[in-house]
Amino acid sequence: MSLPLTEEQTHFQDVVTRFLADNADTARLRRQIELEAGYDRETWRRLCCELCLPGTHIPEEYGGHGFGPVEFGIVMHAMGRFLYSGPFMASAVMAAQAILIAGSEDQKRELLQDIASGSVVAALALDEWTRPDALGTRVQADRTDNGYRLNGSATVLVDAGVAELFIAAARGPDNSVSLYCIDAGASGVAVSSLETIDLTRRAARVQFTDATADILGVGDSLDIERLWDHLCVALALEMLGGAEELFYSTVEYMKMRVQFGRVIGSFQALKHRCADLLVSLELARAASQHALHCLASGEGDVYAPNMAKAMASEVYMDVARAAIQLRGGIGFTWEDDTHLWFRRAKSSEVLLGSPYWHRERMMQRIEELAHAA
Amino acid sequence: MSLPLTEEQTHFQDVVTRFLADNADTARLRRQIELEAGYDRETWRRLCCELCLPGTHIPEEYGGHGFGPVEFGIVMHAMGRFLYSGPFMASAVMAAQAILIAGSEDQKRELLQDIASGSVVAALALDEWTRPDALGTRVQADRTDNGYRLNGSATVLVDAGVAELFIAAARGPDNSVSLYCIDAGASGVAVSSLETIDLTRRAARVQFTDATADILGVGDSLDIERLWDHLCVALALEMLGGAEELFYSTVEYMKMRVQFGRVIGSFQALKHRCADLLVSLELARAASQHALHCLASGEGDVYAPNMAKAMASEVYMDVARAAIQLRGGIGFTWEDDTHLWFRRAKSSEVLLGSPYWHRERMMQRIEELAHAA
Amino acid sequence: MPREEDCLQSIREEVGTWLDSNWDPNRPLVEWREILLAGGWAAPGWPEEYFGRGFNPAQVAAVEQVFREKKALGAAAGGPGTLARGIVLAEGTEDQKTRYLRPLLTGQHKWCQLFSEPGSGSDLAGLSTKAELRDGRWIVNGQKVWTTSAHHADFGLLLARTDWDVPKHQGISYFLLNMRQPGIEVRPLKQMNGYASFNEVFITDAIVDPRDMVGAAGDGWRLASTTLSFERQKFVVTAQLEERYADETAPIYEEYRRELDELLKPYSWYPQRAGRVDLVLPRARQTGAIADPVLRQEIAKLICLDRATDLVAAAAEAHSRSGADRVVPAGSIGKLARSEISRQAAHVHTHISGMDALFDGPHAAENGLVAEVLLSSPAMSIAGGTDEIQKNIISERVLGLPKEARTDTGPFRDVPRNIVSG
Amino acid sequence: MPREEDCLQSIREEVGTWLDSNWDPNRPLVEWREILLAGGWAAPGWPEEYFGRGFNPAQVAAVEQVFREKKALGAAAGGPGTLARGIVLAEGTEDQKTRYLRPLLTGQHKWCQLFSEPGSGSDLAGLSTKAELRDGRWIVNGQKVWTTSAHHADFGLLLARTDWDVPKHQGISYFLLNMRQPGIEVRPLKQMNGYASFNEVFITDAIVDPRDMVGAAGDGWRLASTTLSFERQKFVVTAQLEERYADETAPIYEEYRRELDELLKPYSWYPQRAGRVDLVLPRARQTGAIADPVLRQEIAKLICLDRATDLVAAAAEAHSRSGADRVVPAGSIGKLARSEISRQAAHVHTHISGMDALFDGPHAAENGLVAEVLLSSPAMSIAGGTDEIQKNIISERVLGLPKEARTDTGPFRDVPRNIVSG
Repeated sequence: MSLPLTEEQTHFQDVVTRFLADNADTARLRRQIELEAGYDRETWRRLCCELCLPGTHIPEEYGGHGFGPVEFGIVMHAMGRFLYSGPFMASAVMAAQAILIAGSEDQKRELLQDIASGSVVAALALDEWTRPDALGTRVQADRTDNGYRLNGSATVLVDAGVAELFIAAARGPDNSVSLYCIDAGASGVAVSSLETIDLTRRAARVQFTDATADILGVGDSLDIERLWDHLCVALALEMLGGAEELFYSTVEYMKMRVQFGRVIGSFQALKHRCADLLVSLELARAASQHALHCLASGEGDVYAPNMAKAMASEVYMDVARAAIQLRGGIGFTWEDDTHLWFRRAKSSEVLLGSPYWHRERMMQRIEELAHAA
Repeated sequence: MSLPLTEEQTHFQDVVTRFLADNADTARLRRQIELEAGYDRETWRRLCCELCLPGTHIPEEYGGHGFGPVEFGIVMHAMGRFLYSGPFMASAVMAAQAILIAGSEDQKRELLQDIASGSVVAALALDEWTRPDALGTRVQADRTDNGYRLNGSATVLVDAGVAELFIAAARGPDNSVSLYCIDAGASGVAVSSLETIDLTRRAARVQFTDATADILGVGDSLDIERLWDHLCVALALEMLGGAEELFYSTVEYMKMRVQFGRVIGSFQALKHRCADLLVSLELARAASQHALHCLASGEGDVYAPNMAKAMASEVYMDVARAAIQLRGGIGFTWEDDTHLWFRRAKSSEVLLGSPYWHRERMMQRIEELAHAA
Repeated sequence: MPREEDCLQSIREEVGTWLDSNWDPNRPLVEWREILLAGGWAAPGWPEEYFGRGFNPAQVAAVEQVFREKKALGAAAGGPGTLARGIVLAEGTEDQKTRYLRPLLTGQHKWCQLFSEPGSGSDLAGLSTKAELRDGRWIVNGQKVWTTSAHHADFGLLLARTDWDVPKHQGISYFLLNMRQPGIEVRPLKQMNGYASFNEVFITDAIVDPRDMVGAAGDGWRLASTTLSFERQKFVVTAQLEERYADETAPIYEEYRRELDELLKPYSWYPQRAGRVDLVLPRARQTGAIADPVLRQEIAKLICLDRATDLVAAAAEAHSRSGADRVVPAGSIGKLARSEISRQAAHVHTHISGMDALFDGPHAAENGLVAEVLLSSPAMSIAGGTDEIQKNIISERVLGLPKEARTDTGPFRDVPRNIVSG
Repeated sequence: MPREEDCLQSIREEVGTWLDSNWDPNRPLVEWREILLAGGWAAPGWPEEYFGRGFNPAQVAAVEQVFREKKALGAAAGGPGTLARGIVLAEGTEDQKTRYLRPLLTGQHKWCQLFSEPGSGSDLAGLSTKAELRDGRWIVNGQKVWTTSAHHADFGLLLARTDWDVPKHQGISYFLLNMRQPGIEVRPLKQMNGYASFNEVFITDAIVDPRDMVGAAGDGWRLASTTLSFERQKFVVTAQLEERYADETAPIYEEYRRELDELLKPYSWYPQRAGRVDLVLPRARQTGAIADPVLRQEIAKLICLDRATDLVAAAAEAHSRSGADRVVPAGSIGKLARSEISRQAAHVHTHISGMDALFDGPHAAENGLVAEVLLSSPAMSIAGGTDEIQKNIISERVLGLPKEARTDTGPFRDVPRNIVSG
């Protein structure tokens, strides 16, 4: 259940929103896209140094702010709203969360500090981004005298050259999947850019060839599902931010655009389409907030992350399709910004599991609980 | 592909439609419902004697008219349009089709003549009406000295006391499913009415206890799928008749009903809902016509019956829900006729297989063809 | 804070003491309520001059709690009577208050609401029941519909048109109509699911004394909105509807349960109308549909919708308690979501049931409850404001999109309307 | 019947003989077409006074067949030129016919269509490009959009407003605009899928000679509708667009293939826009998604839609050939159905592809064709009349529901419209 924001939280939201509105607008986004630079390093620097955002949710003992779920939700929503293209999601959310879940105390202390400060950009390197049960099928870890070596190929959600540290999932000698820490500059690590549908979230292929790696944690098998749940909820929150931004900008467009001598927002069929979308948005928003609080408290519906991701995926695509349709031909042009959100919606739909996958997993969890009871 | 009707076909359509409009209107339907009589015997008598409809599609050598698929389609459409509640579907379509597919020459000659003339009402008695692969799980046939005896229970789609002859599916001693012919008055046959959602298509349970039965055909295993295909296409055509009647009556209501000082048919959201329904209706109509011609010619898409039934099921329910919604509270009253069609739509949705079942079967058939090729 | 708690505690003690000396489950129900009124405990949230004590909601809740602990019964419960009490207290004349409030609280008078008409469903203000002043009395003619409990109502809250030459919202007046007179005919209205939870009311030359008009002529539309806002107000001590004191055998409880049953009877199919989501998983396990991957998707969609709708409602509640002003009216959103839940639930129940979805009646699935879901769910998107009206509200009031151009703003006499044959 | 066949046979013989003595693949393309015109075989369906022979469609088809057999090339193919030929022939002055028809048939002049504007998409008649008569010449100012091939067009079919004091449909005039003049600026318009198949055309004080107005001032709206009706007419001998004579190496074929490529280039993504239903089963088999019962449902839904849409089109064709008058306009229904097919195909392709749906470019699934489907399908429900316009057409023209109340029937000058910044 989402509670009203406190005064401090509202202030925090304003600061984050204003910063991104000023420093990560679509004009800048487009410049990065044209340059194929991936993201604006100056904005990222300020976001780290001035706003200290990467540390928002990282516990204080590991160098972060240790803010609660509400603040984390605020940041993710804003990131999605502005299609922020820097490595926040990749490093501060995905890689950091992986370390928090799998790392030893020492590793957390050592690695998270730099991620929280932004002085190191890390990225989660997975060989499969749509279902956790297929993780580690394309990356193999073997023991060496003083650690591990990795072979195989994985994908990271940042452009080539951005990340300095990879956290990769690999199947170890005992066939269990663990996370490994690899220096991006190490020998045996080759990174190449991938062309992505989502222009504001680049990806790269990482090829490991006998790359030296440290295992995260003490070799106990990874709680993949817990990690996946955290990633899904962060993504769902981000998606809601994008969907809401796109939805409200479409409504504003409809109040302005005239056809047949009246604003198109006065046509009942279009009004009702917007009403339907708002209902779906409110439901998905409640589901993602709920999932966030379930994860933070360790209580409540165990399937909440699946529900959040499934609903966010569907509503974002519905909004994205409607946003183009309601703009007509203009919405299909490159010059109009709508497609930037559409592309994000499309890639987020499958990332970390399709709505179908999540609904199936949700049913499995419900039945597991029923059988356990 | 549906071709335009010839002059004779148009005349035939007019005659059938006028007869049902005059003799099977909802006032009469309601009287039968209140009396729990199931159907109006006088209308059925005239439909048999004056219009000779039960013989429409039965070949001439078996006492029918041997009309082609177009005339059969016209009759089914009209039956569905008026929710005709007599035993046409049960006897002239379902039972007759079963005999045509499974019966020996002698049996066809003996049984179909009376069904075509209407002097005997037959009914298909199945233990499972939603999937052919489950047929015969609840009725067992055992050999006797001079035939078979049946045990188990099945359902017929006519009220108790209506049918004089049952064609029942049962599993024989060799575990294959065949059809058997049972006199409704024979000992060991007990028939009891069932309460149905569809008030215009009654059903009854038939309990067989060592009931004497003749096997249809010469004991070769039944081509269940072929029978099922024929039943599905007949049902899909009937459903389209009902869906179109309900749709166009709703459109007429919308031209008359005033709210906020204008007819409700002038509200764009409602207009667009009707346009969407018309598209679905036209697609489903084309699919059912196509399936009818595929079956008649033995050519074309093997999955056409599945496609026809799946599409008819969905559009009929969509139209039925919309018909109530667009009438508002009035559409939810008993006095308004809409619910009679809604109930038919709901029961037809699952009868002979849900859209889900048919789509799955369609994919199986596509893949079987692909592997055969 | 401690002072407020002290105050509540002293209220609890006072009402406890009073109940100890007055509550007697062997009295007839109305007689007990007369005592309750005399003691000032029937409507403690009301002003002192009308049986009350001017208590705030927290104080009323404290009183209710003591009543419940002692299994003492309160004033007559809910239904249209709640609306009648509300409007008479807020807008009635002294004379109306004197005549109507007491029997409303004792339960001696039953009320009904006469707003909707066959010709004006979504467009309530388009009503055409006519009231004319003749020889100093209002003569009413017209037809009302969807009237719950009209068949045992003594009085009705009536909207009727008194001026046909002004725009539609301005020509409506509000009356308290005596239902026990020759000009009133009540007929049960059967629904497609077989229940007859509502009535049609035919009004032919019914008479209303001018002193039974609420407010002034033409105030009807405003008063109707005010009336509907009383649906959730809580200033009177009434038992919770779910508390039937089923184990108590004293005569007053018997009488009370009869009163409750009569009140609740029209609503017995409402859970089925809402879709009986609670039955979905148990039935899917029972029929084996739980193993079907395609139906699992449909079930999961339903659970998502249902769960998220509860979460939206809870968040709205939390926001409204905190006084925060989010612009989203959870009412219309929840209403639309619950229509969708009901539709999806009916769909899922159909396919979980398979062939059993063909049958109705006590021998069918879940004793016919599944069939009742299938045949009741269409009402969910109509009753209490259609989906279409909710979407207008959301798009116009929340999203700020322009209102539909109106063609009914002139004198009502000239506005096109339905001809209803009674 | 035999007489008609005889007649076709004699036509076949005549054109065969003529081609035998005239067709020479070593001539330049335009030179050959001049001969074709002189021989009367370029546009046999046209009247005799304009390069034709007054043949009916069956006779034209017979001529085309012989051309194909002999691999002889016909008049310049399709595109906006077809519309230009149609309107000039049907409504042009003698002078216009003389100046424009010949180079249209030889392919020396390329044309484009200047109807749509940024401010008037669905509402084409709301266009605001202005033509003013100054010193005996029309001076045109405004902006056009979605113009295919404008960058190599010599002339354009232009709609411009000449009267602002009459209702919008009445103030539009129709011009033949010379694109090779300083007042015309053509800019490519890039779409969200990365292609730039269209242009924006900025018109600043462009000049049209009065003899290049088609019809009278104010006839523009009627002429625009007439123009669009020429999209399917077939009175000119042109090669089928799918026949490229790829194996032929003579220079005329090279030249011809270049012409075709230029014409077809803007449409290369159209199959992806339509959803590439043909790729669905092969890809599902390849990725293993074919084994997923949930995706099988989605694939089956797509196949149902796609198959039934073809069947509706075939039935409409049969009905129209038979002259039967079913009221259903297969056009709008098919258009809506194809939007739905494209949406569902994009959905299915996404989930068949799984993680591959994240990627674009030549290394992605099917060399990027799948990504192109995902990024092109939104155009399907917009281009050529939005879904919303189709639904208006169906509900009003087929179902007879009332038209939307209009607020734009007064003088165009007073009608609210968009301000477009060029």
